[in-house]
Amino acid sequence: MAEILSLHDAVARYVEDGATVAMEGFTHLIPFAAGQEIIRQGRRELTLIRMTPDLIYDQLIGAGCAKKVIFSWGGNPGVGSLHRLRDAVEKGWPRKIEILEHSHAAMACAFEAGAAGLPLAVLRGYVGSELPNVNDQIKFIDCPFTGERLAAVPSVRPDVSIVHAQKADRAGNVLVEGIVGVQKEAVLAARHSIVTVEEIVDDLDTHPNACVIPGWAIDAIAVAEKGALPSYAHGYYARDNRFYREWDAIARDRDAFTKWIDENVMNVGGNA
Amino acid sequence: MAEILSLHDAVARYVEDGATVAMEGFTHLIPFAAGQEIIRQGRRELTLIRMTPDLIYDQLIGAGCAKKVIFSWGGNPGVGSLHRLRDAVEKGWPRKIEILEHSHAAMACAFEAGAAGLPLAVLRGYVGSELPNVNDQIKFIDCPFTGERLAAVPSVRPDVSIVHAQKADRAGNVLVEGIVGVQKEAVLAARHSIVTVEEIVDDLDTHPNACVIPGWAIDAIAVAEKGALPSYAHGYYARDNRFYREWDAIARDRDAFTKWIDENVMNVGGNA
Amino acid sequence: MSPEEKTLDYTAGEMMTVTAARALVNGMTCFVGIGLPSEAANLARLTHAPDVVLIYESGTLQTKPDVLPLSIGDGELCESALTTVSVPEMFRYWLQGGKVDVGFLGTAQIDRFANLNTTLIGDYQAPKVRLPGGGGAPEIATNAGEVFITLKHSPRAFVRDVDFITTLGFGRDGKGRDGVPSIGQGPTRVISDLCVMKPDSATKELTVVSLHPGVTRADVVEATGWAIRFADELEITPAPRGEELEILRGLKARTERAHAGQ
Amino acid sequence: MSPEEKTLDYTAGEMMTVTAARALVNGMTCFVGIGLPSEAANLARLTHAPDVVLIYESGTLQTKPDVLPLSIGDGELCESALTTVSVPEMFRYWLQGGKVDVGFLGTAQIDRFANLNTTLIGDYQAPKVRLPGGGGAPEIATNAGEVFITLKHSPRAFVRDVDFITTLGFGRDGKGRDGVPSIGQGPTRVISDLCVMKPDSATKELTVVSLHPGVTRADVVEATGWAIRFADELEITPAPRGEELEILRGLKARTERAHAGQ
Repeated sequence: MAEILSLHDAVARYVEDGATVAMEGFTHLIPFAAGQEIIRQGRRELTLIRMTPDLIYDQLIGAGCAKKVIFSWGGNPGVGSLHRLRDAVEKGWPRKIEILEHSHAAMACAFEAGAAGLPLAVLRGYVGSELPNVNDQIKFIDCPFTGERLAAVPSVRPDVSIVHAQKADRAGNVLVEGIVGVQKEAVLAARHSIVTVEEIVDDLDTHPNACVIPGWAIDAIAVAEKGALPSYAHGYYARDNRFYREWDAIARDRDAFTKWIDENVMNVGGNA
Repeated sequence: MAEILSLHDAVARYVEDGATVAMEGFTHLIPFAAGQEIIRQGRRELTLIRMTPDLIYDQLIGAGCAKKVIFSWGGNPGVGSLHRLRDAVEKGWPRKIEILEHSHAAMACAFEAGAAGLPLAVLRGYVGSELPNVNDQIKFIDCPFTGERLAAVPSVRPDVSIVHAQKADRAGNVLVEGIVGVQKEAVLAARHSIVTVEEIVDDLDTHPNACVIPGWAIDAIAVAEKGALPSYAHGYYARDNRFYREWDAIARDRDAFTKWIDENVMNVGGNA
Repeated sequence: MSPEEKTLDYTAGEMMTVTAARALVNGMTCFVGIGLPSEAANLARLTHAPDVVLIYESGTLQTKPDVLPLSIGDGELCESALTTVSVPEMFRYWLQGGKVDVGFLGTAQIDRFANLNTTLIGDYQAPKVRLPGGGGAPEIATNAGEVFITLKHSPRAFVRDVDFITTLGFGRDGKGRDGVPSIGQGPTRVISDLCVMKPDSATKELTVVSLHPGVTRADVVEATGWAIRFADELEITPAPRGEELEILRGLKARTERAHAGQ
Repeated sequence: MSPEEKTLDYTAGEMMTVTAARALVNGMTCFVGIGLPSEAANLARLTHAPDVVLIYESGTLQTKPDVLPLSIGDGELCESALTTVSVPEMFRYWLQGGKVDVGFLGTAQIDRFANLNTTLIGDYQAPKVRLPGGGGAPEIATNAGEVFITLKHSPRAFVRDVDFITTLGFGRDGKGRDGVPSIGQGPTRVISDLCVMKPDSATKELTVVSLHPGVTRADVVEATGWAIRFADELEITPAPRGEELEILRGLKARTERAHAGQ
């Protein structure tokens, strides 16, 4: 049953050093506030799972929280590279990180399979790609009915998943609206889950087939107003595309990055 | 691209003798008008797929349209047996039919896999059940990651799927709302699809994550007002629970059934 | 039992439903079968377990119907649900995904190892009686945390060995769940109109743990198709309380009116 | 070409985008990659192909953005879509399910068999340059009916053999799709700022079929990392029309303003 906690307490309770963490939100509703809370709390040795690491993992990687990243597209969308990810992979700063890379289709299916409680996902994928040569978690099975060779990947089953959503009601039921990505799958696939929300309301006021995650399938709800910025929250605020562009210069330089983290993450109170 | 046709023409064009047909709608939005149109047109040798054959297939089976039924729960919900299904299976009237039975979980996954273009569905299912002894389409595979034994069933990929929905817009985009069952999956899994609707509107007037099937994924739209009765259409009319009870007596007796079909299906114009 | 409760009139069916309802703990997530389980689960929700979460295979999550559904997908279920998901999602994410604490099932036949038969009586190729089939039960029984079963007692329903295992209890030998990964506990109690049974912790054979008021061991033995055992410390099931009966009767009356309506 | 069109000023980039846009046929269902493909696909929609169906991997089905998205999941895409589905559904039902006529991709590197590399330059364990990775491309390229590719010409981009096949064109030997069940046709055209290339029908090696106005064979040879062949009947790509340029420039100006906005 979802407990309504401060973001500080939710992260302190559920994100442990060494944990496997999925922080999802496909471009939309990326849980930046929670990511920065993890940086503030100095978590280390995390295995970070996300289809698109985006700026949120660039920040966590640059801050030294990650030992491994599992992803399928590691760029700054429409802008260029994730320089902190690249610096860690190419030069080992601030530490060498391990990467395991998939395609989007495989990761989406792996989240789906995780939510479905299965150990594997099966897809018609990776045909002719050399990704299976560098990712030993991509295997192939033969369909027992047609003989077709299909790809198989392990399902995603994180220790903790964190997503951001528009709103929760007082019982902790959460509404996700707009580009829903793999957020619901991430929550359902995880052992524990934290959902940050823009606000808590009396009534979700929605339609019969809305993407609502029941409170009893969530561990903690934390209010984090504007918690998805610089990404966006459909119905609340727009994507800060300018910041995405500005990040390129900030993240390109180790000192500029460190200064930015100090000023914008470490020396602020967070949403606690 | 969806073409708006009369129900008569849609059925005449897409439902051929010997076809594999899925007519879905999980209790809700069962396409009765279309089923009765198939009876009127005298189609024969159909393989009928449906999780719950319900009264719609009881009618088709009793009218001699089916040679095989693939299903997972073959009762009159809350009332008792499907007497026409039983009479065909137990006594071969009006003809012997073949049955292939699954569990709901397996059929739901098989529809999902069909929509996903896969040849098989994988699930943690049929553990300890004797259904695999009598259904050679249930096989087992070993997970290449964990070694766990999982069930596999062939995906559902009908020649034609027929579903009923609340409304379509003039471009043939369809809104399904309420209990959505496996209707979308049925449409996407099929080679051809017919959607009957309560009405055609200018604007679906819905929300960002509504269950909308685009017109380009559908072959034919046909207006069939009250086309789901005696089942129901959320927002339009309620389930005729009394008729479901009355069906028991009608279907129990071959003559009463034949008379009912004559009076209510054969000798009416249909929605053409 | 207080004197005024003792004098209450109730039917064996009401006794069964009230006892089944009491098995549900407030806050549990329950995947509800149609018929008797649905009646019991909703009674629980309207009495001691207001926060029991009811899930139906039609995709309706956390539903609070005012009248009992006739089918598993009546409009009432969707209208009173927190949200409604597709049927594949229901079986994949919610049931197989491990979100269901208890599956509540009815059945046509049950055997001493709590295996359920809803497929057919007789031989598969030439059935004497064709039953509806598996529906959601085979995977509810293995993917839910545990399973409650409720059905009326009779020698045709309680048989030594079911003609067909549609849905696993503990298998033909009581060992059907041993060593199976990610499987639920299986049937932890069976509630009939005569008594409550639980699987023996060692052999998994169904054993009577509680007799309903006024029911004798002989009544149960006579209505059971195998030589059923009784627990050493056999209890008497508490009789329905007045409030429970009142709410149950109100629910059934509302339901009757609603279904006759159209 | 009419005289007034001949005198139009346009950039090589505009030439590329207009040519790429023209490849899309009205009514086609197109799975759109971010960047150049998105620009081209939306130009097509705003010019000759108003009913082209644009799908983005963020789950937005049949979207009609007024400005180009910076990311694959900008709010604009959802707000102007027919509906928005989950990302697993997008990849499973819509792409893998065979509903996409054409996948429109950009890339960092492409080789003579139209294999794409968006993973890295150099060795996998010690990369010289780490690129973003596969994203949606590996399965778009195999599950869409056919694939269009657009990128700027340079010897670093057009290489004989990619360092890494992220996404299948026709494999290391041109035979990578032979005998593979349920696979799309693969890349049927590559549009650069210099020319249009198609795979040779026999060898699958990319061959120049059309030079953009003012571009010479030598220009293409110089900008290509292998000895590229030219079709026997080499055409001149029609220059952009005034209306196309006007709409493209309007789209880019609106986009620029929108993205600078916040």
